[in-house]
Amino acid sequence: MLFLRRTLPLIIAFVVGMIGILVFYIPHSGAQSLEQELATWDRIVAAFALVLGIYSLMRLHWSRVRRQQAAWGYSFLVFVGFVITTLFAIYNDGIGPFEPQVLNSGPFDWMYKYVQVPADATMFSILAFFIASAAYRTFRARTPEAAILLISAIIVMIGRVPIGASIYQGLPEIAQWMMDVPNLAAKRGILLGVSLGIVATSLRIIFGVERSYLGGGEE
Amino acid sequence: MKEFLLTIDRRIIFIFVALGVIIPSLATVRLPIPITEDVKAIYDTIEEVSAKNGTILISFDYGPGSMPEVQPMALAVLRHCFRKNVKVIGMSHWPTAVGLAQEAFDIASKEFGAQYGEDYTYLGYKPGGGSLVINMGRNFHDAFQKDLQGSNTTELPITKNINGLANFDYVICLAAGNTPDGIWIPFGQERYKFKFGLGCTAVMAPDQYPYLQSGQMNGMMGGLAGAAEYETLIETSGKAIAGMGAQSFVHLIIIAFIILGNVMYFLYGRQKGGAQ
Amino acid sequence: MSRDQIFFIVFFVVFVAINIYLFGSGSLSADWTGFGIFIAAGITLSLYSFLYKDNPLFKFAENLYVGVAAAYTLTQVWYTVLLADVVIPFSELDSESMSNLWLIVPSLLGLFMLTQLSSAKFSWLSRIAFAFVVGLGAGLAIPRTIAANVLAQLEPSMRPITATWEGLDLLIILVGVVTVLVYFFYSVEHTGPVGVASKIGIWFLMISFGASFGYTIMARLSLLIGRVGFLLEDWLVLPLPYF
Amino acid sequence: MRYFLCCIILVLCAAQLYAQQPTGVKAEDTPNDSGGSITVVWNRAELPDGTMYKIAVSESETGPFHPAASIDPSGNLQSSDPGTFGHGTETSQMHFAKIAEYDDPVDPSKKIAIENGKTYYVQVIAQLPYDEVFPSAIASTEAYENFFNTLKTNNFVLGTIFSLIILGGIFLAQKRELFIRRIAGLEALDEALGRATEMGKPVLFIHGLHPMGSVSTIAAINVLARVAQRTAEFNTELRVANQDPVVMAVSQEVVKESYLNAGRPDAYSENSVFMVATEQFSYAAALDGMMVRDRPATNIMMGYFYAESLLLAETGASTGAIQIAGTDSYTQLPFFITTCDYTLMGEELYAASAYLSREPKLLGSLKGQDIGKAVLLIVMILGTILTTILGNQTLTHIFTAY
Repeated sequence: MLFLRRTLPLIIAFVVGMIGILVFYIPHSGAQSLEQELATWDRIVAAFALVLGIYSLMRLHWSRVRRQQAAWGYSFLVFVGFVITTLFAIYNDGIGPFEPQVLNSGPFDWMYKYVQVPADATMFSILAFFIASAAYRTFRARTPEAAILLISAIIVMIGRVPIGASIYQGLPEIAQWMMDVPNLAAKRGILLGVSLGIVATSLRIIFGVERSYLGGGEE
Repeated sequence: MKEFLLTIDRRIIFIFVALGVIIPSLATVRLPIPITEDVKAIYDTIEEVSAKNGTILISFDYGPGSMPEVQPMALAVLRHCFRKNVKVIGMSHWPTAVGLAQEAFDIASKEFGAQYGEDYTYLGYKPGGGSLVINMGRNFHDAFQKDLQGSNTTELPITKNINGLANFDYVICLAAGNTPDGIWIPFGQERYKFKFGLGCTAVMAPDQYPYLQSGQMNGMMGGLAGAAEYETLIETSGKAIAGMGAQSFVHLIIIAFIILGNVMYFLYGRQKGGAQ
Repeated sequence: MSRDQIFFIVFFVVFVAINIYLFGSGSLSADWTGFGIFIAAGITLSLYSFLYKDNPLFKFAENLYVGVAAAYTLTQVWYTVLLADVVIPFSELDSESMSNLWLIVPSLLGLFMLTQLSSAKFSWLSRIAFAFVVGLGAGLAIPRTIAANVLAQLEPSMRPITATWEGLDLLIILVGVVTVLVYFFYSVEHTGPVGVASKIGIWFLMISFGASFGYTIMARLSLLIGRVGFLLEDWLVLPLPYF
Repeated sequence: MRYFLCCIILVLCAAQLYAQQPTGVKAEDTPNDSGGSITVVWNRAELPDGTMYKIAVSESETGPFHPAASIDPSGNLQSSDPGTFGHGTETSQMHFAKIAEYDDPVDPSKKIAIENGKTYYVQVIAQLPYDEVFPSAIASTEAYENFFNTLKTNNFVLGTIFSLIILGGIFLAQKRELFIRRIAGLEALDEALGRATEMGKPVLFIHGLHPMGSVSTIAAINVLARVAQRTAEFNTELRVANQDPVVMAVSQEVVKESYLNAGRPDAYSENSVFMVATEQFSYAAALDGMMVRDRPATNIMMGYFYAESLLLAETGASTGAIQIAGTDSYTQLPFFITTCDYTLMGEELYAASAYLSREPKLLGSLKGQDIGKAVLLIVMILGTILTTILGNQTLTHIFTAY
């Protein structure tokens, strides 16, 4: 049982990981078909992973409703939204869930257009207000570094909108130069470092050093 | 006055922002929009594709949360393509993009009489990210056997001759997440060397400059300002150009707040920088 | 009644009154589209009520949205993958398409994954599925990261530096990349020349963070402009000159 | 004399004819592919405007030859494909064409694909304006599948070296202690905890939104262990806010253990590690309320944050708390830098986690990445010096993605 629970997953991760690396260097059609097949499998498993994510979200809210935890009414609302939309999706404008999806008409599309779109689009626009408040109350040049940051932000903010050129012709060019040169340099440095980090993490996974993704302790 | 400035309620600041957006939206002031090279590059590439009657792929990788920024780009690029008879195949790495992409195709195709199946099609969402791009690279029809309307991609006129990513004359990613640098460049562009353009939210834009300089990306539209530039290039005013007045004005308000806040910080010291 | 309660009742009454006027005057059509715009405006304003303070109206809209969004994603997964790539190929199995039988493997792996939330007796099966997905992802990522994010990024940092403005820019980029890498270097103390280099690295980082900062502010404001555009144009049907 | 002149003119004409015939024609299997393609190369020549090269393919040496490709003499130089043909000066004097199919003689609108393991005969024909044609000598080859993509040799070597360095680092870290420099953020952390003790006010630790498996959450847990250790020693109240139930369970364990290690298990209360909300903005809003009500002296935000970072850090700053943040979410870093007293930027969070946990796998791979960075850094500096001063591009060519 220990073999199935611990060793087998590590062997699978090692084998598919090594295949994933090696097929990159082998143009032979055998290797390429293997890569195609594994990618196809990965896509299908990824679909189940999404289902898992949604299932666990719903389970979390369901347990709050069942135990009548504080503010469980809101968790119930999540359910209401979920169930109504799912029923509309199954109805699929009258042709059922085994035919291609109907878009741009029907109640499912209505839910998307008039509930999901405005809610999602509004959510992050709220931040515009908080940014303004933070700009006044907390974006401080506490250190020389923070001062550089704020000055660079101000130049970009003016230089990137049409009014910048009206204030001073050179502003858009200065902003563009900042993006093209110092910004690029720092972002490339970060990118190189992060890439090495990705290689390191991937290696740890393939060689079974990193097991946290398996979750649930080490039994 | 000093006390008032130090203890101002943030809801008063919120009102400033709201008015800063609403008033310019009602006004008729219009500012000229300067064009940057990065946006022009996308426009020029689509003109080139049009000259050889080619096909492009647009990956709609954003959701309603970034709709105000990215949807104008989608509309502007589609209008440009349909006006110039460039064939467009759409797809998505994000599930929430499906409704928005379909809407953009509907609007733009009606305006220019583009025909479904001949001039455009939308394949819908598939999960898998990098694995999906690997599949599309060598066997496009296998990755997308049917489009969203249920037509077989092996039979549809626009897709039947597309065997892999190398057959596209241009790939444009409209993104609000990591799909360009996490998926399209390492899994697609790296191997097939297709021309790759990006339209993205302003949040992402600064991170893309290393790819622009290295040529892995040939052009970029960043945020609403980028979308406004594209609308200017195709001479069709849309929501992005309309928003530029408010955008300019409210930027000035924010900058004024930053300067005022810092002046007070240096005058009155750390703890009193404007408490609630 | 507290001040907040009065505030929200007034807000609600005004919202209803405006909509009665809009429907009455025909600005909003009395069909599903008009009703949709009414709902969308209601949700938008409910979420903005957060600006006054966190309140039940905001939480109502937020949680409803979470449910709808989850169902939307599930729907897309069903129609484009589970139906198109799993159910239909299996239902159309015949002697010619026996190669589709391979799909049993990923389907099983997918079902294994779902055992994660079942009883402990079966949940270990999900580890096999995770090992496959995570292991493959790690393997595919390594060579591609080196190609796209290391090699392709190194070459443009090794161009000849000429005595022109472009040459100067290239030099600045090189200095920036190198000093930023030095800053994220943990094997030596940041003293002496390394300290100087890492200090320069911080300046480059700060300029680029400033750029990101400015762009992020720009992005959030653009979203707000989009929403205000919706409220003014689609809901209140005001004549906006350029929208 | 007249006879002599005629001879010269004839010789010149012949030379002209000869010059217009494509020379140096060779055919090979196209490298780095799964077969189904052959590559033809031939010398570049000066030709009148409007000339086209036609490539023709046959299955027998005597023909008939079928059209396969039409090449403009201004393009298809080997120098445009340095991955295959290298960077030598001769590549600008050679043309190439990759042939994967040729016209079907029965129906010219259809194509016949090149098959593996079959000998094909190839001819390059210079087609001058007014349809004068000059065929070359015939070359032959067969296509086959390749087992290694030589374009990716540098990638393979670099990948192998990086892998060995990183795995070596992890191996070494298990044997002995590896040096990691002081992380300034950790000292700032101690200072901030000290201040909370002086003021007799609680410390609030805020997790990011990523689940337990993510690198940043694991790093945050390692930092939390240190924070809990200190608050136990200083007898300061600690509160830990969570958004994910699994992260909460792990945090409870970690805090309990830290209190035990500090010899103060009695001071630990399970309620100090709690769930706040499941949704992003509700999470931020509830924490904002907590900050305004309880006025913690120190706020510590560790892990992966999204847009809520601003709501949290702004409110925290306005209550006058000392704030320490650490995140690998680069888009949120600017907000933390401008609103917090100290910020662990990106990889610094991982480094702090390795520094605190002393876990060999973290320390070792950090060390390995450091060596990798040093390699890249030296390559870039050397490469630039070589190209700038000596005009030598060897190093640049070695580190190019083909």
